[in-house]
Amino acid sequence: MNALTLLGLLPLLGALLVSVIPNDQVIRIKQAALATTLLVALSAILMWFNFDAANTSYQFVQVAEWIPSFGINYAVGVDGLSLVLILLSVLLTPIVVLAGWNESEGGRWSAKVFYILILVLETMMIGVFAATDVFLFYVFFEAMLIPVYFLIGGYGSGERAAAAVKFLLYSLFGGLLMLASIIGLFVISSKNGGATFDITKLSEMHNYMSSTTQNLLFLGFFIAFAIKAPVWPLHTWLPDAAASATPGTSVLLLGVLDKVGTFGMIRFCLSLFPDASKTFTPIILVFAVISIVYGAFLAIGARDIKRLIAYTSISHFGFITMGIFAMTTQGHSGATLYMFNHGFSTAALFLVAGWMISRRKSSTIADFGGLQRVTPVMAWSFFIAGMSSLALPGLSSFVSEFLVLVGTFTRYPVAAVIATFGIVLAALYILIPVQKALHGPTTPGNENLADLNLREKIAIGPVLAVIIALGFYPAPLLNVINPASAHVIESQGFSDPLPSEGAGK
Amino acid sequence: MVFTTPVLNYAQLSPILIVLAGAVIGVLIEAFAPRNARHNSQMFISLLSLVSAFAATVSIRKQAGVDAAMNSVAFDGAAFLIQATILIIAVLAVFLIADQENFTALAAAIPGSQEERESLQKDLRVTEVYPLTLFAVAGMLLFPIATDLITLFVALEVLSLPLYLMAGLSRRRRLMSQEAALKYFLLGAFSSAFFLFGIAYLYGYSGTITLSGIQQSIVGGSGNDVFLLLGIAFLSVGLLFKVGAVPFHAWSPDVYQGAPTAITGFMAAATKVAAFGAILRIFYVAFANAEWQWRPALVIVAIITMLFGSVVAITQRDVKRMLAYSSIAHAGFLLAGVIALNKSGLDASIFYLFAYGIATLGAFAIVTLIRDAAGEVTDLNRWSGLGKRSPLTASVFALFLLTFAGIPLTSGFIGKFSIFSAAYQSGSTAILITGVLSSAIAAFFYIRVIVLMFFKDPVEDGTSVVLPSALTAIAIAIAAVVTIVLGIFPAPLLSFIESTAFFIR
Amino acid sequence: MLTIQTPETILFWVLAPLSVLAALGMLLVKKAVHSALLLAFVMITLAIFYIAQDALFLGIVQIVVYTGAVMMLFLFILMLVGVDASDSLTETIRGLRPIAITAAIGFGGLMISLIARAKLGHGAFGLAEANKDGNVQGLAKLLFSDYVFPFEVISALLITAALGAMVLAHHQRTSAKPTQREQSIARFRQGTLGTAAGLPSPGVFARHNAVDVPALLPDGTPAPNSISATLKARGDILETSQFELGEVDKTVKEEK
Amino acid sequence: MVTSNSLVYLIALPLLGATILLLAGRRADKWGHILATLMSASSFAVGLYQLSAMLGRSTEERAISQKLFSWINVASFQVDAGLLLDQLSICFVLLITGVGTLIHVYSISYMAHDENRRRFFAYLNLFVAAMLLLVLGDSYLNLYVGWEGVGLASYLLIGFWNQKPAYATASKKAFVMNRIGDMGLSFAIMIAFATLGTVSFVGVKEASHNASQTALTAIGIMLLVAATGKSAQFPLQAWLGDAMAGPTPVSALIHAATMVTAGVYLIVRSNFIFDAAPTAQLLVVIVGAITLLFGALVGTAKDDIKKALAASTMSQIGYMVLGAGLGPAGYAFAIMHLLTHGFFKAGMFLGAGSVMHGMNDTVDMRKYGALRKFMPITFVTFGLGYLAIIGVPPFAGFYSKDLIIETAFNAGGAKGIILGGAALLGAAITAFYMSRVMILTFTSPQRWDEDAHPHESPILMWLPMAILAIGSVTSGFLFARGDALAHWLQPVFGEHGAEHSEEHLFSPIVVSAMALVAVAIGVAIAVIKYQLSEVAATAPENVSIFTRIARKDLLQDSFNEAVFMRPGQALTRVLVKGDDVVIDGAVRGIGRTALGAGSALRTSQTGFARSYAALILIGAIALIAGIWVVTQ
Amino acid sequence: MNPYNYLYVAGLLFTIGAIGVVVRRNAIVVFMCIELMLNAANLTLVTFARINGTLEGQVTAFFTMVVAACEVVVGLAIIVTIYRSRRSASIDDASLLKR
Repeated sequence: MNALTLLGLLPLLGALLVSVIPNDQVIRIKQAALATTLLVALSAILMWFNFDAANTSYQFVQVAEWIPSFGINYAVGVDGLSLVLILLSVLLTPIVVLAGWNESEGGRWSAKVFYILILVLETMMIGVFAATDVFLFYVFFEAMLIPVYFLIGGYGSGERAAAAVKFLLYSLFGGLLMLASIIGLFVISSKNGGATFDITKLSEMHNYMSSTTQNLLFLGFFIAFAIKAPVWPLHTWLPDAAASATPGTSVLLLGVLDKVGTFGMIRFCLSLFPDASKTFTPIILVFAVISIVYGAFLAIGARDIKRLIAYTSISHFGFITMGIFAMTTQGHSGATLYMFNHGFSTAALFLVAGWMISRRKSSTIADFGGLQRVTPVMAWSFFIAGMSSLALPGLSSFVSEFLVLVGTFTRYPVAAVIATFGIVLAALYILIPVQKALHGPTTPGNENLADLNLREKIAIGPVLAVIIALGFYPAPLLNVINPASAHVIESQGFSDPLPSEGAGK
Repeated sequence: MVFTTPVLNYAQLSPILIVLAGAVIGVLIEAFAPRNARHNSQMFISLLSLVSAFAATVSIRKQAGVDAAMNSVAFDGAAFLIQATILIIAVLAVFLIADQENFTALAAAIPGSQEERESLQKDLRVTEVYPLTLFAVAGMLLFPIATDLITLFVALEVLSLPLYLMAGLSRRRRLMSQEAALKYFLLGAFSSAFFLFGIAYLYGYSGTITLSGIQQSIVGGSGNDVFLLLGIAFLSVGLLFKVGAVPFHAWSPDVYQGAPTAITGFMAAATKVAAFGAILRIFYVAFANAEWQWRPALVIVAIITMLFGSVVAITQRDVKRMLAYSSIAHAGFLLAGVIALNKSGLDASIFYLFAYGIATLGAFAIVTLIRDAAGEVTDLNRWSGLGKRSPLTASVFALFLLTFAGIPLTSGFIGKFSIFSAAYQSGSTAILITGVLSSAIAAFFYIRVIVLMFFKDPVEDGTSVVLPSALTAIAIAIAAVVTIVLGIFPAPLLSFIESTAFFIR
Repeated sequence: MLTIQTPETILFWVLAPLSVLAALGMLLVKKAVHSALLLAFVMITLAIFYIAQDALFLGIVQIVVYTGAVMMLFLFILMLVGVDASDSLTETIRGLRPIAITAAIGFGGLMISLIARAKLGHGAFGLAEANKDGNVQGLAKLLFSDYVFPFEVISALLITAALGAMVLAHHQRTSAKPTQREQSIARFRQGTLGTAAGLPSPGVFARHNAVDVPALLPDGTPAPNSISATLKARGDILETSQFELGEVDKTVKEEK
Repeated sequence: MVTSNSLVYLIALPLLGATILLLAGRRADKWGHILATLMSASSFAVGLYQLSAMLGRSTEERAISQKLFSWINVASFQVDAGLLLDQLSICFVLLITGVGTLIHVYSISYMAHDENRRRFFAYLNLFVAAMLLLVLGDSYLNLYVGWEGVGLASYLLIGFWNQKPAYATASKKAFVMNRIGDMGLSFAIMIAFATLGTVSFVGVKEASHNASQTALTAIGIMLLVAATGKSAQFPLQAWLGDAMAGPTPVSALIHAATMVTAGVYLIVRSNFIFDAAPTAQLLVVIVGAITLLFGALVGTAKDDIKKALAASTMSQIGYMVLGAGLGPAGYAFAIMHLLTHGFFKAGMFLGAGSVMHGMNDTVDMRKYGALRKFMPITFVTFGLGYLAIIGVPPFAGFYSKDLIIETAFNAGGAKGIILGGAALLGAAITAFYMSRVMILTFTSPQRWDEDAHPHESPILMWLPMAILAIGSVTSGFLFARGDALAHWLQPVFGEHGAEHSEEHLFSPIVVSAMALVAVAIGVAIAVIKYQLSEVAATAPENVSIFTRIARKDLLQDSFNEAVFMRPGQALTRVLVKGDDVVIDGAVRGIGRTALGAGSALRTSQTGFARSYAALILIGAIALIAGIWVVTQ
Repeated sequence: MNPYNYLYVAGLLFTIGAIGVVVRRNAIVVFMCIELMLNAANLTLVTFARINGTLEGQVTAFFTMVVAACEVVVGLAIIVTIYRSRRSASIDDASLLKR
């Protein structure tokens, strides 16, 4: 069996395993879930080593007929882009399981359901990135909403049901628009050389479309992705969802699921509709830049720590979107790397924030204070995560953010310049909560908060290690990403702008 | 005068004849069998005749011809598929009907009277529903294969009259049930008058009452189209009334709500299949060549039907009414298949009808399970917390809702995809966009119900989930399994339909 | 080519306005019975039209089945439901009246203008050819050859109708009807001799002999149900106390 | 270029120290400070070794580099993690590790009673590592890492006592304002890559020969923005005063000797850009001149000893920036002043720390007085630094500052006179306020609080002060003798590096004389005002508007608050509200519209069969009306 | 005379029947109006049979009569049932189910 398929099936098997463990053996359930996710992570790392970075075509490919009437295949394969994101997903999942060891308590349903949902979600995440058939992608894209929906609504806090609904409706709406576009693509392909959903073959279809059609189909895809990776003004579901979900769910939501949006922009918007992408690039860049600044301002104004992190993510997704549509290798590689890095830094922020909240029983930033002295390890973890979020050089996010900026600047200097102001705002939105929560006198009621225990340390350790290590040595990822990015840029008919001055003159 | 002895192809008529025979035997049982033996024997006869009819259909699936009954009926691939669908749905419906808790003990007794109480105590049963159901099924089997207008009209009445009657047989809230019967009957008769008027004009236009004759007149007609169009318009009123398209929909919420739930399920699923089967045949066979005249009107009807059904469903408080409005919206989606007027439209419609019919029946079957002391609880507010009370029931119901909403990995998604792509293939962008939009609106209320069931706490008001009788359980299980299997592996059915479905002229 | 003779023209111009007027009247009269009668009239005019248009069989059937049977069924049900039930014609659903009027004008106007606009591309052929073996024979040929299947299926419809009427109207006995013997045992078991005998007719034992005076039971108590239900319904029932006996021995003595 | 594989140790050692201390936690409390000091010292040793190695090579081969690994490598954007050690960076390396080590030593004692001393030393080591990376990075992007790294360390150290909200705020303010400067550096790098296609020093230098002036000016201005942020130059100077919230050794090391001079390093390092971009250069001198006066004026009004010294630092860096902006003529002098300033200012800060140590951490100079007797060593070392800063010959400051003033005058024309005049005026004001500090602290009558028991600091504290004092005394002479430093640095600045301006507005001796006169005037006023007259123990309220403005740092905070902070906060509030009301409101509105439409349409379902029939009839009418239209 | 005249009459009768369904409240009268519509359709069929010269129209009309008879049985049974429950034959009273 194909390695990729196997990887995707593993979590499902895990879910099956979990489902047969009796309800009252919660520890066993958790252990089984953790073991599964770890196994998946290890397998993915193994795959990583067998991946040929220089080869820009899909690898670990498997194609099997699924619905031949519509030319739909079960087709999976990875290139640098999807491999990185799959790796992100499967690395974060065990961390989430470990970090949120007790998250399933206080939910509407049993721990068993929680872990089954998580494991099913993991399968979907792998599938959505691995799919090379547009239909298959769509299926995963939509189906993964369901476990998240139940994770938010069933195990979250506060207005969890409303937030879950908001999340689902937004995503469904976008998904349906995308469905309309997919149908359009399907019909066009069936009129021009046989119905297919194969991404490679579909990327030829733009030759058969009028520009209006292409623009409309592009918008269908783009809006779906812009909702997913919230681009202003389609973002309002995210703060609610993130604030209501459990920290672990939020990590998967912001860290992985939202990446589907930016992933989709690269994989589908650009490659399927190159002309429309060019047409819309200016508008999209405007929205991206607005997202960057807007998200930052809202993060600054946020009182709730989870909402704050959500808003910072909106800002970061603005960067990613900008990098994608800058159409330079740097921008693309930066955006892809950003997706990975953002996954980890947001994971760190959310996990630590989650621990803070579970200890303090409040998510209002003002309720914390002086944590650095009470719980130094927790405070430090939060601090490092925050530093990564504000893209401190030496931490992973810096590399990606700078690549995005520099890549954008060479083609769209104004957008890059405005976006760069975001780094000042980033300093504010990270340092304000750091000051309020970690510094200052210890707020009454916080004196006896417990610091991170061993399990939590084991969970957060690798995340922080990755953040720091990739800041200094991003090459392992970049080596995989670069060929893919270069390939996209090239197939779009772009080439990086040459230095405007220099040797030639 | 030469009288040619009619030659009937009994093999091709056998499904109808078997069902009719079953019905007649049922009537005889009513007349002669002892009361306490009636129920079981009726059920046995019903199931036996339906299953044998199904077997008969399957055995003649390869046959095709228009001379089965002297040009009155045509048997072809589409006919086989639709008849088979109707029979499968009918079998499941009989499972539900067999759960006699749904029916009044004595229809003639005045609601609230001593007589009613006594008959309830005596555990009387209206076993006549079985033959009535079989008569309706026979009408449904005939309706989509009828090729002359007389047969069409007769079939319409044969399928309608039993339904009018059965709508009034509810065990509880009998005033409502009788009201439903009255409304259904009066409006049904009203619409059949239109239908007949349409037949008259079509006859006037073409001088013949066979579909193929009408088609030939359209192709080679002299004179103008006024009578043709009047005929099409009035005929459509009757047909659209049966499927519940706006503005001919008004009966359906009231009747769905008032009728015994088992009957509602049967009516919603099977009638829709039969009526759409007939619509497809009429429009594909007889009117295809006048498409440029009727299509715009049908597009408008489809659009307002989709939107109206979805929008109004949002505000519903009663689950049966909500499902009624949802079925209105689905009628709109199905009209897209008629509008498509191509082979893929036909295939898609048949698939959709099958998937939708089965899921609808399943959904109504679940409704029969939610009860309090006074019978079924259809007030949605009292469904809150169902997920807590009975996770399995709630999950299965959620599954049906998801398939109605067209979430991937359910049959509804494949159906929606195929029908919209067929419509778009024939150039109906408006249908595609409206379909997508109204799907988004529709998702809103389906999700609302899911929220209600899973994320709200149960109210202690005596609402409970009764253990389904074995038959109901089987019906629900089959519906659920079909829904999932068709969502994941639709290929066999799709390609079977693709290779089978065609209309013989 | 068909030419329509003068008699038919006259017939048409006499009957057609009448039928439309009758139909309108049916719409407008208050009493349902009147509506029914007017409808019957319309049907009979239609029957005449049928006959005039070479549809002899249909014309007869129209009168026999439709007017004769169906309309009588209507009247029967009207009687059952209350013969003088009359509709107030004031509209209770807001906005429906103007809609109805507009719809009437719109629908009628459109129909007439469309029919006027319609062209078939050929004139009227007439049924001389088709009816040459006789109208009934022609119909029978079609009915029993080409349309034999719907004709057979119609039977299903008839059975359904019968079955439906049975379901809705047939009262099943929930208990066996008590025999006279059981009834009389029950009366004696009631513990009082007052009701032991069968019910007397009105006025029996009473001091005043009239249909509106309840009978007195052997124990002297009045028996209101001895008076006709119609009188009761009208409220025409006299107070009984003035006619009651004064002293009655109500004790039951066991006869040894 | 000669490659080496030992440069990385310079950075790695302190970084290792920081890592160990941070990870080890409380376990390292006992020995953490020693390890940190050792790490810093060994880094210094490596620096000395590198210096000696460098001296052993010919002038052309003195610069050495080390490529560690390919850091960011995306298509044409190629950045190696590479180090470059040349004549310029070795100066900084030695300053950083040398002064750094002394301050480590000092802190052992100064922070002895703080329970978090280990963490403090970890931060110090982190700072040293970052600062070394800043000066050793071989590209702007590598420099950027160090640049923000020192910012982080500075943030951590300013906020070391962040349990006081004001200190936490100060650290945040420092970081944010630095970030504004960092943004400039980002822009500079982006422009460099977009226009020149490279971000390494060597690459940019080569490409700059062919580049247009516009591009270079843009890069230059952005570098200047970066420098103003990091070096607390106008208009991004506001954070430095608040940064004194950090422990005094931090002020000495970071906010006096090293980090704040990074801006000067950046400008000097980018000499090839500024040389080709006169507009940018002009802006540099303007910023320098404004800041040197600004800092000096603020310094006159401060009663907080550390803030007075901070203002002086700002002013002195103004001199350096001025020098750096004067082009090839001034680079070496800017660096020279930077080095001498590193000695005397660090020494004075340590002295101030010593005073505070003895005075219960009081920083208000009005509560000091007559400490000369109680803290003789502090007095002497501080005094030597004082003499150096006001520019009394032959102390270090005299040489370095004098040369800058001279070069400023020689800039030519009105520019020369204005710049020279400003520098001269600055010298006078410096003399005044430094004398004020000196007098108020050591020589005026005592105005202590009752519980003050001033005493001399322990040896671990005064020894570094003494060493720095020696530096303050001798370094100027050493560097200036025979233009030693200028010659040493010449290869960095290219062929025209050390060439002196041909025209002299004033001869060097005249400039020196004018400077000395200015200093004398400043000292004299201070003596009259503070030594010879009574000083109030609390700051008088009824002072002139100028004093009040000066006390408020020339209204810089009020300005920032009014122009940036409040509008920013207002904007934030508006956006937060708007997000809820407008954007989310629109979404909710759509939902409500759908619901409303549903409720409205629902009323069509009246329950009356007749109205349903009417609906059907209307539908039929609509259909035949359509036919009517179509068949017309 | 043109046989189309019958069509006009039929059209008018159908209109009147349809309007009657909308305006009359007595369920039986409403039903009678529907019968009127069916009759109008029958008249159209018979007229078209004559115009087209085929008997199909008459056959259809015949079928209609049978169907109508069955419909009447079922319909009146339903009306009587509801009358027995409500003591009213007004269809406006049957409006429990709405919205």
